[in-house]
Parts: sequence; C-alpha cells; structure tokens
Amino acid sequence: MASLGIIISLVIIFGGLVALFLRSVLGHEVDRRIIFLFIFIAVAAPILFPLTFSEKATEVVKGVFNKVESLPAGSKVLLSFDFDPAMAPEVQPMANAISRHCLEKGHKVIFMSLWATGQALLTQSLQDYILPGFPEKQDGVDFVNIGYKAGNEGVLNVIITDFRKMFPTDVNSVPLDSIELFDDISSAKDLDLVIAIGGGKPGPKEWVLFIGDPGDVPIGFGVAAVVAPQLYPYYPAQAIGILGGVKGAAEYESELMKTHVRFRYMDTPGLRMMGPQTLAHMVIMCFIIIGNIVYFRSRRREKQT
Amino acid sequence: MEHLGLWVAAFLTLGIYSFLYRDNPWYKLSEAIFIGISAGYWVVTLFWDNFYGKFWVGHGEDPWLWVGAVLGFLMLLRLVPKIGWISRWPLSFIVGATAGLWMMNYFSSNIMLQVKDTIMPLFGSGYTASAYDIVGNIVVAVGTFSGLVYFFFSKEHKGAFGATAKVGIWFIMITFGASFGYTVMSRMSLLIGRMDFLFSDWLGLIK
Amino acid sequence: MKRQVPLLITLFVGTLLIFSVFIPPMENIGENFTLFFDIIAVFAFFLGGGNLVRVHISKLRRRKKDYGYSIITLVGFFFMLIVGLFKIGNPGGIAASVTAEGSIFQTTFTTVLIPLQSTMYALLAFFVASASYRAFRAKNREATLLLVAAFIILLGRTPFGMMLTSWVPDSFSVLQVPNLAIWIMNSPNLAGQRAIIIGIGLGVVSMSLRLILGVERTYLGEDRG
Amino acid sequence: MSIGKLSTGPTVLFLASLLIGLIISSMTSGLLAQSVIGTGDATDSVLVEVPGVAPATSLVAEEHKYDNGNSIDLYWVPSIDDQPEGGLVRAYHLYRSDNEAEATKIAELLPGANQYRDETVTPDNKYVYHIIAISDGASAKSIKTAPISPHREWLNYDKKYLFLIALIISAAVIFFVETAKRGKKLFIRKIAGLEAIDDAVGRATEMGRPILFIPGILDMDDVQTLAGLTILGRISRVIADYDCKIYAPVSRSLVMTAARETIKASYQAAGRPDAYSDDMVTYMTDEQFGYVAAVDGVMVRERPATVFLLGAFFAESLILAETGNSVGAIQIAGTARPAQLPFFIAACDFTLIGEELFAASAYLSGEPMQLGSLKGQDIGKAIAMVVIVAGVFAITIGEAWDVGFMHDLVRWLSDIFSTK
Repeated sequence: MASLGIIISLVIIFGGLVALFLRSVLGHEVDRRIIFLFIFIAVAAPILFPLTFSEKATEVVKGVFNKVESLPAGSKVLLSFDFDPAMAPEVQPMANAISRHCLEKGHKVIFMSLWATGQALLTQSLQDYILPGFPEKQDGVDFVNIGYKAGNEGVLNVIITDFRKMFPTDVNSVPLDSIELFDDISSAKDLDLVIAIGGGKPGPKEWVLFIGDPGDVPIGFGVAAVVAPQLYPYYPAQAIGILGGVKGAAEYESELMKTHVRFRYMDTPGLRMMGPQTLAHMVIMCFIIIGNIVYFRSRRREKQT
Repeated sequence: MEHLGLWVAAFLTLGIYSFLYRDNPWYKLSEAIFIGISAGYWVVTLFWDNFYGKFWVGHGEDPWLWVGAVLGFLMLLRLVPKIGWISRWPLSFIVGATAGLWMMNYFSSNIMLQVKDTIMPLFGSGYTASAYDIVGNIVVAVGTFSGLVYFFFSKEHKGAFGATAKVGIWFIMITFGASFGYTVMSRMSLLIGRMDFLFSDWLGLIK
Repeated sequence: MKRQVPLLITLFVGTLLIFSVFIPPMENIGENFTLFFDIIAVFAFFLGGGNLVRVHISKLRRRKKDYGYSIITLVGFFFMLIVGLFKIGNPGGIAASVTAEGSIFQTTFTTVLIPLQSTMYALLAFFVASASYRAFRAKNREATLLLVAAFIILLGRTPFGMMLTSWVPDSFSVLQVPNLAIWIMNSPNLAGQRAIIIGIGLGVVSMSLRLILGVERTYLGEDRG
Repeated sequence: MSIGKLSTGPTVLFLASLLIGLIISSMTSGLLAQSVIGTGDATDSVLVEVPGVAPATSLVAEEHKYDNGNSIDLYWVPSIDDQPEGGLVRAYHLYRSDNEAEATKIAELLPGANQYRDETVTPDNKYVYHIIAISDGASAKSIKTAPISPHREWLNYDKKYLFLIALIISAAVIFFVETAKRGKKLFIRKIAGLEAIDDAVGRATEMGRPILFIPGILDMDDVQTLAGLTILGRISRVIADYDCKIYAPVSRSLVMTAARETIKASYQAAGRPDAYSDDMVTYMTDEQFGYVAAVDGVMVRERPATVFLLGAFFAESLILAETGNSVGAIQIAGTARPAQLPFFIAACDFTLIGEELFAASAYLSGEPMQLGSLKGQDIGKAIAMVVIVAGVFAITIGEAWDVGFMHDLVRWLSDIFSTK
C-alpha cells in the first residue's frame, strides 16, 4: 500500500517534470503555482508513504563510522550528549544511531552530558530508544550513564587527569570504584574514542581543546547543520569526522544498515526526514534546469527576430 | 477543548496556505485574525513587561527611568497639533543614541575583528600545510581583498582596479549562491513540520 | 527652537554614547538607553495601536470593500487587550504572569498565533523554489556563478551528489560534490561574507557620523530649504 | 540659519572633543598603568594547620585595570597536594572580608584553579582575601592578602587602539565632508540600484499604481531602520514631484511616527504640503509574521508598481520579495543582514548590498557634503586592505622562514586590531 502510494507520487512528480521539461524546450514559462504544487507533493508524499534513499556516506561521516567499526570489542568509548530540547530534533537521530552502533560492536560505552538540560534527554533516550534493542547489555559492565556535572569545560579539565574527582558516582549514585567498566579507566586519557554530540558551547570545540589535543584521544563530532561549516577546520587533524544535521545522521544510519544485519529494520528518523528533503531538493534543481532552458530558448528567439 | 484547538489551528494553517493559489476570503479571514490577535498580544506583553515590569516596579530604585517616561510622554504630544513638534525631541534622542551605540559596536565587531581574523598564514612553517589548505587560505585572502575593492565608491571600476572589483563581485555572488543553497534544507524542514501537524496531529493519517 | 534643539540632542546623545565605550564609569549607559527605549516604545504604542483602531473603524464607517474583515481584526485586538490587561481566566489571578499556563491569553497564543506564525514561516519552502526557478538563470557571468554555487550546494545536500561523483578517487576527494560543497562554504563563501561585513561596518560608521553631526537630517522632517 | 553654519559648529565640537580625549588618554596612560597591587603579607601568616593537606601559596589580589572599580583579580599557586593524579585537594574555597568585617565565602572552585575574578566589589571599600584548600577531612588556609581597595578609573587605556583607528576613520569622513563643503568636486561612481529609483517612480506614475515602501521589521533602535528612513526621505521627494501615490505599512509605532515626519517634510520641500496625508503610513502589528501576512495582503490587493524593501529583514525577506514579484512590481531591496541578501538578490530587480544601503541616502541627496562622507568611508576600506595585505604577507613569511621581525609585526597588528 505504502509502496504503491509512493510509486504513484513519484510517477506524478517525474512525469510532470518531464512534461514541463518538454514545454520549456518550446519556450514556455512555468506558472509559480505549478512549482508550489510540485513542492507540496514532493514533501507530502514521502511523509504519507515513507520513502528512504540509501545514502552513501561522505568521507567526514565515514571518519566517525569507520573508527567505531574498527575499534576492537571492549574498547572504551565516551558519548557526550551536549544539547538541549531545542537542538534535539536535529541531533537526537545521530545520537541514537551512534549509541546503537557502539553497543552492537561490544564497546564499553560511557554516556555523559556537559549540559544541565542534557541529562534528562540522555536518560530518557537510553530508556526509550537505545537500550530496548539491547536487553543483553548490563548497566555498569557494558555501559554506564554518569550524567551531568556543572562546570562546563572545567569538567573536562578535571577528567583529563582524574575521572573520579569529577564523577565520584554514576547517575544512580553507584560509586565509580564499584563499577566494573571503570576498572581500568582513571582519566579521560584511557579512553579509546570520544564522540561529542551537540554543537553549542561547551561542545565539540571544548572536547578537542581540553581532551582531544592534550590527551591524544580521537574525537568525533555530531552537530546541528548550521554549526557544521564552522567545525570543518578541525577535520581531519583534530577531529576524526563530523556528522552535520539530519543529513549526517541519515548517512550514518544508512552505513549502519548496510554493515549490520541487526539494524536492517531499525527506526531511522534521519533517513525518514531525508526523503522529503531529497525529493524537494531534486524538484528545485529540476526547476533550475527548466528555467535555464526557457531562458536560452527565449534568448535565441529574440536574436532571430 | 483540545479537539477544538486542533481544528482551529488546522483551519488557520490551511487558510494561510490558500494564499499560494491566490488571494481569497479564507486567507483574508486568517490574515484579519492574525493582525488583530497579534497586535493585541504585543500591546499586552509590552505593557506588562516594559511598562509595569521595568518602569513601574523599578522607578523607585532607579530615578533615571523617569527620563524614559518623560521622553515617552513627549512622544504623545503629537496628538496635540500645536505643540506636536516637541515629539521630535524623543525621536532625535533615539536617533542619536542608536547612531552612537551602533557606531562603536559595528566598529569593533565588523571592522577590527574581521580584519584581524583575515591575517593568517597562506602556508605553515616550511610549507607544512596541505595543498587544500593553501588554496583555501589564498582564496580567503584574495576574496576578501577584492570584495572590498568592489565596494569602493570614489574610483571608477576601470582597468586593473575594475578587474579586481569584478573578481570581488564574483566572490560575493558565489557567497550568495552558496548561502541560498545551504538554507533550502532548513526551509524544507519547516514545511515538513507543518505537514506532520496536518497529517498526523490533525488527520491522524500517520501514527 | 524647533530646528536646533533636536539636532543638538542628537549630537549630544550620540557623542556621549561613542565616548562611553572608553570611559569605564559610563560603561552601562548603553544598557540604560535600551531601557529608556523600551519605555518610550510603550508610550508610542498608543500611537500605533490608536492608528490601527482608527484605520479599521474608518473602513467600517465608510463601508469600504471588505470591511467585514476589519470587524474581525478589531474584535481580535480588543479581545486580547481585555483578556491580557485584566488577566481574565488566569489561574494565578492578577498577580500571576500574564503568560501563565492555562490563562485565556496564553491559550489563545498557543492555539491561534503559534500555528499562524509557523505556517507563515513555512511558506518559505514554496517561495525558495519559485525564486530558484526564476533567479538562477545563466544570464551573465555573475548570475552563472550564483547558479553554479547554489546548484553544487543543493546537490551536495542530496544522496545523488555522492553517487554522481563517487568514481572520483579518494585522493582527489575534494572534487566529490559533497566535499566541494563544504569547500565552497568554507573558503569563497567566507571571503565574500568578510568583505560584506567589513563594508557594512564602514557604512554604519559613516552614516552614524552623518546623523550625529547633523549632515543627514531627513528623519527629523527637516526642510532643507 | 544656513546649512553651512549649522553643521560647522557640531563638526568643530566633535573634532575638538575627540582630540581632547586623545590627549588626556595619552597623558594619563602612564599613571593608569601603575595599578595597585596587594600581595600576601608575610607577617600576617595565620596558618591553620590541619594535617593532611598543604595550602595554596602566593595569593595575590590585584585590581582589574581600566574598569569602573568593580572587579579584583586574584591569582595563586595551587597547593602542592593539588596534583593531576592522586591529588588530595577536592576544592578551593575563596573567602573575602569587607572593611575588616568577618570573612565570608564568595566562591567554590575546582581543583587546578589558579585564578579568579571577583566582580562583586564596590569602589573604595577595603577587601582582604584568603583561600582554603579542601581535602577529605582536612583543610588548609592560605595567608591573607594585604587590604586592597579597587578604584574607579576614567579612561579605558586598553581600548587605545580602537580609539585611535576610530579617530582616524572618523577624521577622514569629517575631512572629506569639510572639503566638499568648501566646493571641491568629489567623484563618486554610479550605484546601479540607486540609478534605478527615478525610473521605478516614473513607472509607477505612468501605470497609475502606488509605490510600496517597507522599512524592515525592526524598530528605531536599529541602525538599518534609520538608513531605510533616510532613503525614504529622498524617495518621497521624487514621489511628491511626480505626484505618485506612496504607501508605507510599518510594524513599529515609533517607525510609523518617524516615517510620517520624513514623508511630510519631503512633501513640504517639494512645495506640495497639501498632498501629504497621515494615511500614507499605517501601523500593522509588531508581530513578525503577522506583519508579513498583512503586507502580503496589501501587495496582492493594491498591486503596487514599485516596491522598496530597505531596512532590517529576517526570514520574511523572501516571502515579501516573492509576493511583490508575483504582482509584477519592480523591486529595489537593501539590507545589512548578510543572511538575507541572497534572497533579495534572487527575487528583486536591484539589491543594495550591505554598505550600499548606508551610502544610498548620501548618494541620492547628491549634496557634496554627503558625498564627501562616502569618500571618507573609502579611506577606511583602504586601511583595512593595506592591513590585510601587510598582515598576510608578514605572517606567511614569518611562519615559513621564521623571520623574527615579521613575527613582531604580526603580533603588533593583531594587538592593534583585537578589541579586548
């Protein structure tokens, strides 16, 4: 049913575009309302009948993915959820995808947040989205949620030398000393990978400055689309990769589904959001081409007369 | 009650969208509601936040606030034709303050800091930077310089100067094209949000 | 009096604010101005709101075309005014915040204004498309650059961007469309932005000086006769 | 009073005050540079020895320079027991006593901290500080600082370069204004969007349709709105001459008042005060998108021949410009918000890019004095360009071949252009 709907919609969109393309060769302009209609269908159809494109990951996204993929099982990975509810729609999908990936690979995952508003989001997404897929994982052995501590980059300045000084216990008040996962972790230098998800301050830049550079720990970024361009200067020297906005999440999800059978049917909010986005971008690009054809036709006609 | 709210919201949403086809009574109705309600909303919030919150509560501690109130009162003298010209005083106060405040503000953030940020090496010590970085740095330096040439007012764009100005406008055009393209995605997200509202919250077509 | 006083006020206030940047005890004078401005704006609202009411009542009185909509605007305006100023239906009474959850004022805001705002905002998705169709045409070299930059960035944001150029070897990965898009955002885009921003700074400095010195005085309604 | 006289007075006043400011600042800089420093007084060593942890040492309280006398900087050497690994210190507690009263805790700091700025002091009060290193079950108090009282200072010497460069550029603007006033001809190139204004007004007249003017959506406290209104003054002068209709819906009450004054004066100057009416400017609503909905309605119903969009615009830029385009209006737009310029470029016939918006009213006035100010702006641009070229050159050579004096030059330049 759904696939029939999307096929019909795609036929309508691309059939219409071909018709407009032929008209444009004859030099006919397109009414703006027809453009509006196309945009409406291009966005509405994939929402009603989910349509996902397979994304081929770019180098910057692969940087993060391959690192998680290539680390041996049991590596210590820290994920920091440095965002608030306002930023969540953009970065939550990638936070979920990366968390799942790390757990699937058997890494020992530490979850934390530098944002006061991040702790609730973190705890909730662990409960609702991430952990239900991994009933076999044990709190304290395979993963641990150490929550939020006040102090912004000051927190990082402390954990680079001593985790326990800043986080005496995890979020459930279990002392770190009695948590198996922390047996051979004394400072952030002992981590094998850190992925900072967010994009505000404190965020990726602070992780590089206070943990990545001084501790020689690889850092990956997952950020909102608007801040991504400002972070490219850190790649590849100081950051192993960057996921930017919904598109970054979609690429990561796509890569994840390709390499892990387990995730073939997982929930992919990033890819789902990319359906309408991609179609709309395609429609706009087609109209740019049609506009240029009309322009060149009419100019040639002017020359002839 | 919640149901009613949903239907009101959907009615108004579709009313605005009907404008895309053409002007019509449904849009006019939504527009009239929008103007009336929003103007009222602003009066009320301005009154409680600014007049009550800032002046009424604070004037005891900070007598300077009376200056604002007096200037505001002078503004109202427009309603009296004979002495309406006095209302130019608060106006010129605002203009002077805006000009003075923004002048130094723009001076340090737009001119000084931007110039400082442009001063960066084209390549690192012993040419350590990658070709990618070197090209990027050269492009930034050349682009900023030629862009400034384009804005020169007191010289005709002719000869070598004109050629540099031309390069400058090319850079500016690339900037505009790129920012336009980059924004499309977030604009689409807004529409996706509205569609989600219509299809799932209102009609319940998708779970 | 009518002409000189406003000019002197502008000169005095403007100069004062410029110097306050360099004089620590006057550091907060800018904030004070913002406060004054907020208070003046409330008074001015009598004029604006009054104008709104007057325009619509006169439409009504003269039975102008579409006067029915004026009734709706007026009703909406006064409804919000009464509900908000007297805090009717506010669970916390008159002492509570006007935007308290559950008050009629706040409920109207969330059910009427928020959907209207976000729908109006979302119209942009359509207009971005129609503007691209019309504007991105290769009319001359400048327009072509605009078109090409926009097209590369648009393509770079879809999966097809990667597919089209995935054959490019990784050592030349900068030529793959998504990477090219990133490069454009980082280098030429940054250069253009900087030139524009520096230019704006100078424009503001020069215009502010013209205003403060009284060279520019159109805003005062000064007749230059 | 004639124009010449009226603007000479303020100019002289302004220049004189700038000059006096500079002289005073350079004279007092030496004095100001000697700031008061209170260091730990050895005789006052009231060390509370709780065995187990060592105190922080060398606590120094120093007045923060060039401020209103409301901050004191504190520095210390952390306790020797504050080590990255296996250190004993858990926190530092900072204490202050005001005017010899009992000391109270003003801050708790993380281990590793070695400085703090106390911004809760008032000028001319006496303050004494000490810091306590806290560990599990033990604590150690540092020696107290000598009493220090912050002073209010009258000039911020840190901003001397900002002042100097502002002075140079302002002087350039004023110099050319004065030069022009003395009758020297100044060349200013044509600006395309502005050349089009006359045609656009003429077109509206021919078609018998109104002209719509939108001064942005911000209030009078934004400098772009002022720029828009100054242009409105020039345009409405032309409109009055052509006897065409102008309509300006605005979103702020103050802008409404100012726009009315502006148009009224232009009509008076054109000798047609009778043709002016307050209905030319109406207030819509302060709400961003409510205003857009209203203006869109006006556009499709009044079908203006020409639309001016000059001022501060946000996301609504494209909505307005596309609607204007759909009714077949000629559109001239301008804003100083870089994020919105691409949309105006795409949807309007002419766009004033950033600086051109501010130059427009001067250019349109055609008055030599106003044109002179544009020339002054160019001096600023020239300075920026020279600094960029010199700076990039110096830093590249300095980095690549490690040339000492090039490093110095770069350090000097970035010192000047950092505004603190």
